[in-house]
Amino acid sequence: MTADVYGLLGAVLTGLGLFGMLVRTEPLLRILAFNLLGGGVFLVLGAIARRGAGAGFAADPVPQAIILTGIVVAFAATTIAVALLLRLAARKDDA
Amino acid sequence: MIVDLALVGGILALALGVLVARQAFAAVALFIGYGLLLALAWGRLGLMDVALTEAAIGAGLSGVLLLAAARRLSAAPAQEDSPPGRVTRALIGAGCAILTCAVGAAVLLLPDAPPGLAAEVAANQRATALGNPVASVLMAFRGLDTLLESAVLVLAVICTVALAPDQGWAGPPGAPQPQADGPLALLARLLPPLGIVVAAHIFWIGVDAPGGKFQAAAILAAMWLLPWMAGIAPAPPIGTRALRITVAAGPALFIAVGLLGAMLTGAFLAWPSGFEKPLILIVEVALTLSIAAALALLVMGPRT
Amino acid sequence: MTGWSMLPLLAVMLPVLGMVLAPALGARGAERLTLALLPVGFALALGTAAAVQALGVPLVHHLGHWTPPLGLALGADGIGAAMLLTSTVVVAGVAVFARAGFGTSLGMPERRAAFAFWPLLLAIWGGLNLAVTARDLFTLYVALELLTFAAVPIVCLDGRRETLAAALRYLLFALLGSVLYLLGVALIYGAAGTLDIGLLAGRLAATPPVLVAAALMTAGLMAKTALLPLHLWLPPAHAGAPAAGSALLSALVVKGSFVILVRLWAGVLPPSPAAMQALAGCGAAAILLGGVAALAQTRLKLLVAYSTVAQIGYLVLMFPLLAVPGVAEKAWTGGVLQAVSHALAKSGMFLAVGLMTERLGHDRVADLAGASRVAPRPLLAFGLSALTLMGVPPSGGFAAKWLLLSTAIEAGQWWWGLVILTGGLLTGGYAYRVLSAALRAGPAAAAPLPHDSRDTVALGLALLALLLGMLPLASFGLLQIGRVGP
Amino acid sequence: MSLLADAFTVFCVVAGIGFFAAGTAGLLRFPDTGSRLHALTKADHLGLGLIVLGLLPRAEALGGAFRLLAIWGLVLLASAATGPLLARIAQRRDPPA
Repeated sequence: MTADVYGLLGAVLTGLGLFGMLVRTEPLLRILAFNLLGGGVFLVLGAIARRGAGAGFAADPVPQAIILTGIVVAFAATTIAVALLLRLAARKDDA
Repeated sequence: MIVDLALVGGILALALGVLVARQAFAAVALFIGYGLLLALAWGRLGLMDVALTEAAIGAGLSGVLLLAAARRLSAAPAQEDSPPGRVTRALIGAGCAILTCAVGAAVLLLPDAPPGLAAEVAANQRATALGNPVASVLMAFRGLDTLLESAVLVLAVICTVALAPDQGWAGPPGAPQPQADGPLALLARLLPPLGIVVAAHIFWIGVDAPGGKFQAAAILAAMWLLPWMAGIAPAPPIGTRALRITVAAGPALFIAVGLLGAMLTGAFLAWPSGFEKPLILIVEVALTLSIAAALALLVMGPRT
Repeated sequence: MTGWSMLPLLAVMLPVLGMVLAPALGARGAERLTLALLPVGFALALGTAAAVQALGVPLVHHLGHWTPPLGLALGADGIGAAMLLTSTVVVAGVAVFARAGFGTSLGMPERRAAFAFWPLLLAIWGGLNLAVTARDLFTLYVALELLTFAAVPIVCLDGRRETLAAALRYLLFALLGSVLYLLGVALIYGAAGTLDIGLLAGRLAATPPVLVAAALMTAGLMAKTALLPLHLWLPPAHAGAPAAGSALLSALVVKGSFVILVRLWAGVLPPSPAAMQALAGCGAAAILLGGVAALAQTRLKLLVAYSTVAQIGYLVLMFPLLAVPGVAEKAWTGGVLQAVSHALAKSGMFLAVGLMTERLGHDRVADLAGASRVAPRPLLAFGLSALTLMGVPPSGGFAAKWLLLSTAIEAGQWWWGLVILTGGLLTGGYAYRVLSAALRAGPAAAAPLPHDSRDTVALGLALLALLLGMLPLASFGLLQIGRVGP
Repeated sequence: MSLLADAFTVFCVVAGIGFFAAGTAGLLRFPDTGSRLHALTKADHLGLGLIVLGLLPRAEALGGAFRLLAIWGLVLLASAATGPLLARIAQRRDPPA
């Protein structure tokens, strides 16, 4: 039950994030929308982890480890995107 | 249940707020709140390791990064694409609604008897000498993913360095930080010793309980970033050999130990039996330091 | 698990280790390390192919002795071994080529572009090797991100505003693609409780979660592969990068997500003839529209980039044919051969175009006159590569396209054959535009041609693509090893 | 004894929540940044302190109690630093008349 609620929240966040990435034109807001989308995907995975609770664990550890790895990779992606964006903005000043 | 619904409502409201915000700064502020509530949601789901990581990286470090970016962009906005027309927007909206419905239906229609791996992890956890099941997955069962992820962080650091201007790219990373006085300077002096102790604690309990190297590394990175932002501790230049070795050491050691396992036991990343725990701890210490340095450099960003 | 399975594993880990060590070694050290790793990597790829061929079964390595579903597996089958060899050959060519632009001689200060280029090259090498050998869907996600993070900065190494904008657009497309793929992976785990390709084979029923996952993963991988209609990021990114970078991006980076797409639909996901027709329909549209767009380009690099959009279309034509008994084997060989021959030909072509641009000082197609004087060997490399892209015998591209064409007709899906023929004509059209302009006499060369070893690299890659077609078809039995399907 | 401890916990936590609610109301209702900061920092710290106090008897061991107190201390330290920072920004934006 809890799992389903958060799984549905994840589904809504993926839709919202995708909408933001495609519709907002400011690059920083697109990056934020990408993070919303990523959060939604991780929540779906988290709901699946919760559903797989058992053997004395509150949640299936395998998807949990996958989410941890995913959060770090998504953070790395965000930093690269922000660095690219700031460089682009600085470059616009030069021109 | 009421708590969950309130939390879901709060997360949705903040996410919507991020999407409709007029100013980048406001959007980022709402996004940080979203990250914190998301960490609470992880706690409700029973994923404590993820909750800690989300709070530290998803809300904390991302927040610092994005706030700084929003401030710098308000002075010099980047170019924007032309906004889509109303018909396109409606089509995109319909597409996203379909995506939400499809994913939502898929989540609800997953098999009633969830086919997870919790029992397998429980059965094999003893062989990894780690008490925290998530740590067992990260360091043993799916060790390759963790190794590659640490390599991805090194790659990300290389990317941000590559995005510096040619002039002075090997100098200190990030924008120069003015010397702060008053409360920030005080905090930047008081907190780091405490934070390092907390990071060590979180690292250590991560062997058997929620916590571990990512969370500890994120706190360590924050403890470096705080005095840096206060202008007390300037970052070393990117050209510094010691800094580069710090970033590379953890993943390199991980690969080396993996190759050692391949030579001794015939499988890459196999921990020689009897030495699992000390070897895992050595690799994790090195990884924590490297990841902390990489995370801090990523938040500082390229030299401007 | 045999000792041979260490070979593909090392082929992945050596470039990754090199990439990690590169910043600590500095630009000059990283360059020398890369050049030292090339022969080792080549030996590993060759050894992998020989072992797969000799044993007749895929090599599988269980990391840490943990077997799936709990553990991760990595290994090489026929397509994996072929792609390992391809990536090594292309990376070797690009590395030798790039020494002129990104080399650091003794005593020279470390330059930003040189500091970044070598680890990025190693990351693309390692990332592609991982993408073709990993057997776990989430490890494949990490491989996709490795490829993306390495490819994006290569686009904007020169730091110009246009290339930065192209890189940002590329990054957002790629991130969207990988996050959709990851969502699909999550649903697959929820439905099956494992992410191992081998265990998933034939086990997934066509339930709603699996179908949604299939759609998400396919869309995500299409965006990463730049298959029409998700190709918009490719032309500015591939045309903006320096020549060595463009060669890597067009030849290798898009192939990683393609191989994952092949693995998903040939074995993991429940068969869906309608989806396969739709996928190949996108490919057909890419061949036609990409070819027309290439014809209309005025800049040489953009022309070659649009040619990549079209050639990616050929790759997916094999999908509807893989389910047809009797022709699946030949269609598979054709598709893989197209991936390999395009990698060799397109890297040769981009390097050739880079050399022509450098010596002429511009890349306007209309003003190419005189290129045959100042850059005869690059022009020859361009022409030979074009033969493969068109599918003229005896090139590798001919073998690939002929296999796809004949299997399409044998399977009763003649319309794909029509697309292949039209695509060949379009390719001939834009290649002719370039060659006819370049062969016109221009201003006489001021100085005698200096010897440039980079000419040999471009020519060598183009020749390899050509020679691929002369290999007897029997030797492609390697490609069938580990194939799932009729 | 345990009944007394439970009553203590309930009383303290409810009182703490009350202060949090008051602080939040202040944040939403007060007109200027200065008073908002007052409401937020003062009331919330008292609220958090009361909750920590209420939970102390329920802590598992000395370590747990120590961690609870550390949380309170760290929050105090953090807002002691951020409060003045925010106030300074607010003052710079619209100086007091």
